[in-house]
Amino acid sequence: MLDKNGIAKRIAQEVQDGYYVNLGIGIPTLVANYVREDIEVEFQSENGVLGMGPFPYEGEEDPDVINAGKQTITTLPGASFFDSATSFSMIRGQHVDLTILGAMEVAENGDIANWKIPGKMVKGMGGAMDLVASAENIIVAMMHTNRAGESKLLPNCSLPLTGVSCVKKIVTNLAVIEVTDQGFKLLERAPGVSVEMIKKATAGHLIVEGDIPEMTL
Amino acid sequence: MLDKNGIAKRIAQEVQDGYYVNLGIGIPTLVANYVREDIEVEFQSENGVLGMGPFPYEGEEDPDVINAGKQTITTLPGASFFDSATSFSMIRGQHVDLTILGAMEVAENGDIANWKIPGKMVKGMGGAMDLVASAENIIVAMMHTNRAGESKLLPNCSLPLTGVSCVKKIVTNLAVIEVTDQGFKLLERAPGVSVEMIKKATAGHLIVEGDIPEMTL
Amino acid sequence: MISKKVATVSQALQGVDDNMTFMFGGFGLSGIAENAIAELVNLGISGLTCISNNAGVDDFGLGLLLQQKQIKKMISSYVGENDEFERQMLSGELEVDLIPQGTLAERCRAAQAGIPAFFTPAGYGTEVAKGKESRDFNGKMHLMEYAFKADFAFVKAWKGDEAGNLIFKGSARNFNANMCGAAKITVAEVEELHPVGALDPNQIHIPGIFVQRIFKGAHYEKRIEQRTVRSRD
Amino acid sequence: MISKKVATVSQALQGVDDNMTFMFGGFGLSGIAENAIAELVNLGISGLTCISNNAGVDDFGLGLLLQQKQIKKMISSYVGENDEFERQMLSGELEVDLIPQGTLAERCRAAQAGIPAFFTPAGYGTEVAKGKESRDFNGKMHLMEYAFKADFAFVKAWKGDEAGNLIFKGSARNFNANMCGAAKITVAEVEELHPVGALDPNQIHIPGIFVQRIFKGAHYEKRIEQRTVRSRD
Repeated sequence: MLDKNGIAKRIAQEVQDGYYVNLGIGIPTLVANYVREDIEVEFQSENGVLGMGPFPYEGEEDPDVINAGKQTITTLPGASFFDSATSFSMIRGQHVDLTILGAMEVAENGDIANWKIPGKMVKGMGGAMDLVASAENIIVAMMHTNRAGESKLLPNCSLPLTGVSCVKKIVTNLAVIEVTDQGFKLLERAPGVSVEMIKKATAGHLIVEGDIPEMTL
Repeated sequence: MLDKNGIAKRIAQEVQDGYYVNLGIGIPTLVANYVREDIEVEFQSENGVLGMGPFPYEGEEDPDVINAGKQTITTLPGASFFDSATSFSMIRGQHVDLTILGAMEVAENGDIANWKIPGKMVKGMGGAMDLVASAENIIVAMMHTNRAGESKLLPNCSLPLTGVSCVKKIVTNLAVIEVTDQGFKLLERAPGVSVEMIKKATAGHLIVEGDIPEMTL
Repeated sequence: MISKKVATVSQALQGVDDNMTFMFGGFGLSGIAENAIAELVNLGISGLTCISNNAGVDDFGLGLLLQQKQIKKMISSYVGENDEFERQMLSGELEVDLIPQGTLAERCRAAQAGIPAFFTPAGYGTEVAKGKESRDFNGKMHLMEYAFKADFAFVKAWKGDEAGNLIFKGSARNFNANMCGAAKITVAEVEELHPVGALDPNQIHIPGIFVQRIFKGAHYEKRIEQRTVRSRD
Repeated sequence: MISKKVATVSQALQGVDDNMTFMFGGFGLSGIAENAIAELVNLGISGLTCISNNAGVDDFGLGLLLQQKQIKKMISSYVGENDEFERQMLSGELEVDLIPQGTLAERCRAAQAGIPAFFTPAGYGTEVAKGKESRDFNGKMHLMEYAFKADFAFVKAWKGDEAGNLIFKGSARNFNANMCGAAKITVAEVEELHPVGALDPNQIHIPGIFVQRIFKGAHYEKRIEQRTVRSRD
């Protein structure tokens, strides 16, 4: 079974040379730490930064240089700043190659819910609806089940949707899953996790074909 | 009767302090020479310049600094350069206060034709259609009649339209005319021009109410 | 050169009134119009509709207007850092219209650009789509979204000049740039107000034509919302 | 940093082919992609649809492609400086789609921004409106216009870096900026190609994400179309 860093590490393997990547808040943010050093990747932040670098050294924080999580950041050589409309031109115009974000629920058909729990949590969707509606390549990073132990991979989402039929891949603490026309297709097991465990934790239709390899991390 | 410079001089009186002004090619370009020195006006050129200045001194021409007529220009302090989409944001978004352009024909209802003579001249509309569709305040600068002596102020345009019901005022070599719901309303006569001459040269419905003063230039 | 300079924040805010619609630049607390907000708190006008990506925090930014119950309605994409906001929303005191961030930005830009409506895929199939016209383009469904209409836009830039030209700094550009010219009156406050001619015409982010009033902010706290650092070893 | 640098114009144009749709930046002869155009003349590909505000002059700019009859269709706002153009158009050899300049710019920007369609008042009630959907917004009629689709965009900037970031000079920015990212592949040629880190991130006009290939143009004539000067006394 993976921890959050493990999930991030596995997702980092999906990042390819030359990719522009938008990372959501939470586990996705950790992905930046595990991208191979021999490939070139640029991180886009929807508040108007391309070429994000690591957090600043103490004392070097600049209130005018933050990421979408409102954290102080630095930029790398080749970076650029731009306005919000231009930022979403990058996203809506499909210039960003990969979007990695968290989710509360994902449905068999690729629907995603990650912005609202009616009556409980109403913080807003931020840029998530734009990202999932536009990105060609969306990976969801999340725990396989919620705190109550219920599956987050469902036949249908129960929460208000963020986007429809958009998620292509899911990486959880238990598995790597592809979203296909037929449902969730199991691609890899987390270290020490059996197919049976994954089946149990998956409420939606899980397709298991042949031998399911364990992830290499 | 006015010459082209006279028309420009009369139109310059319409330019008010604090106006952003877009000048078309031909007579409108001359208006810049006659704007009162005690008011502040900025000229916008739709190819991406705000704050146009005079032509450069010989030897100081910059191929990267031109106006919409492709002429080399200079800029004044406070100027800015921008892309074409932003330029038309200024125009379409009604941030430009006054548009002055030439015309082949103007109709009683404010329709204007100035971009095409079928089978003869098909150079294109450039920015004229955007300007006339968006501007709140459009003044046409033109000769009252064409080279064949035919009136350019018509009941209806015969040439392909540039815009509908958009012209508010016309300044010609003979008169200043307001476009009203009832038709062309004569406001001023050019020096030495009688109402009768203007009537003769105007094919559209001309409203003459009371005494028509002569222009002061 | 047409001068947009006013001497004080109170002159800059001439004409603001109850029940108006205002736009506020900034992302989180970064790049917010601190001086204009403080003055609106002073003026005590209320019934406001505020278009702003976020709603500040309890004791800073738009949170200050919320504390005083000056805001009737918020149009935002993310409002998660503000307890008072949540309380007012859940109690029904505050109307909230949550919309996707890219749609928010584009609706500002559309207002600036005189585009009355446009299509975007964001929000199709979600509750955001409720009551909206949808349409297929290239095999993908899109929603029709309208340009915003607002009375005032309050933006904050780094450098400006008397002609109203603006240059922003870093990621503080955000919605500030897109809101200029998107309201009837755009009020820009700047950290540095330069004489005309001091800024390179080639490096202006927002030409002065989009700005009606400009003033130098008396003071900037520039509070950091999430201070994150790494160690030096 | 993702490098977009290619060594030669011929590498930059890899993949261009007959019957493709190309965008060309520039206004008149100002800011045109001189080196890309010269290479297209060399390559001799034909049946091209060209989206460009103007069509060059007889012996420069897109006029060179016209002379060789490489262009099947022009989509432009103003084409008045070119005799060969007029001859081909009137004889029916060349298809021409004339559209308002602001609509041309916005259709490029829409393609860049993933906006499939938008509304503009330009051209309503004229022959430009033929076959287009029209609609009333705020009591004013508008036309629905679509984003362009193109295979390549050829743009020219003043400075660029290896990451594809671009800075334009003066009014040569024009359509160049709006065409970046508006085609499947954007090829930028620059007068100065700098190493990454040399350009200020705050003063980039077009971020490198919108550019797929960048090269330093071997030579720029930068011909002036209308040299106008004033006397020194």
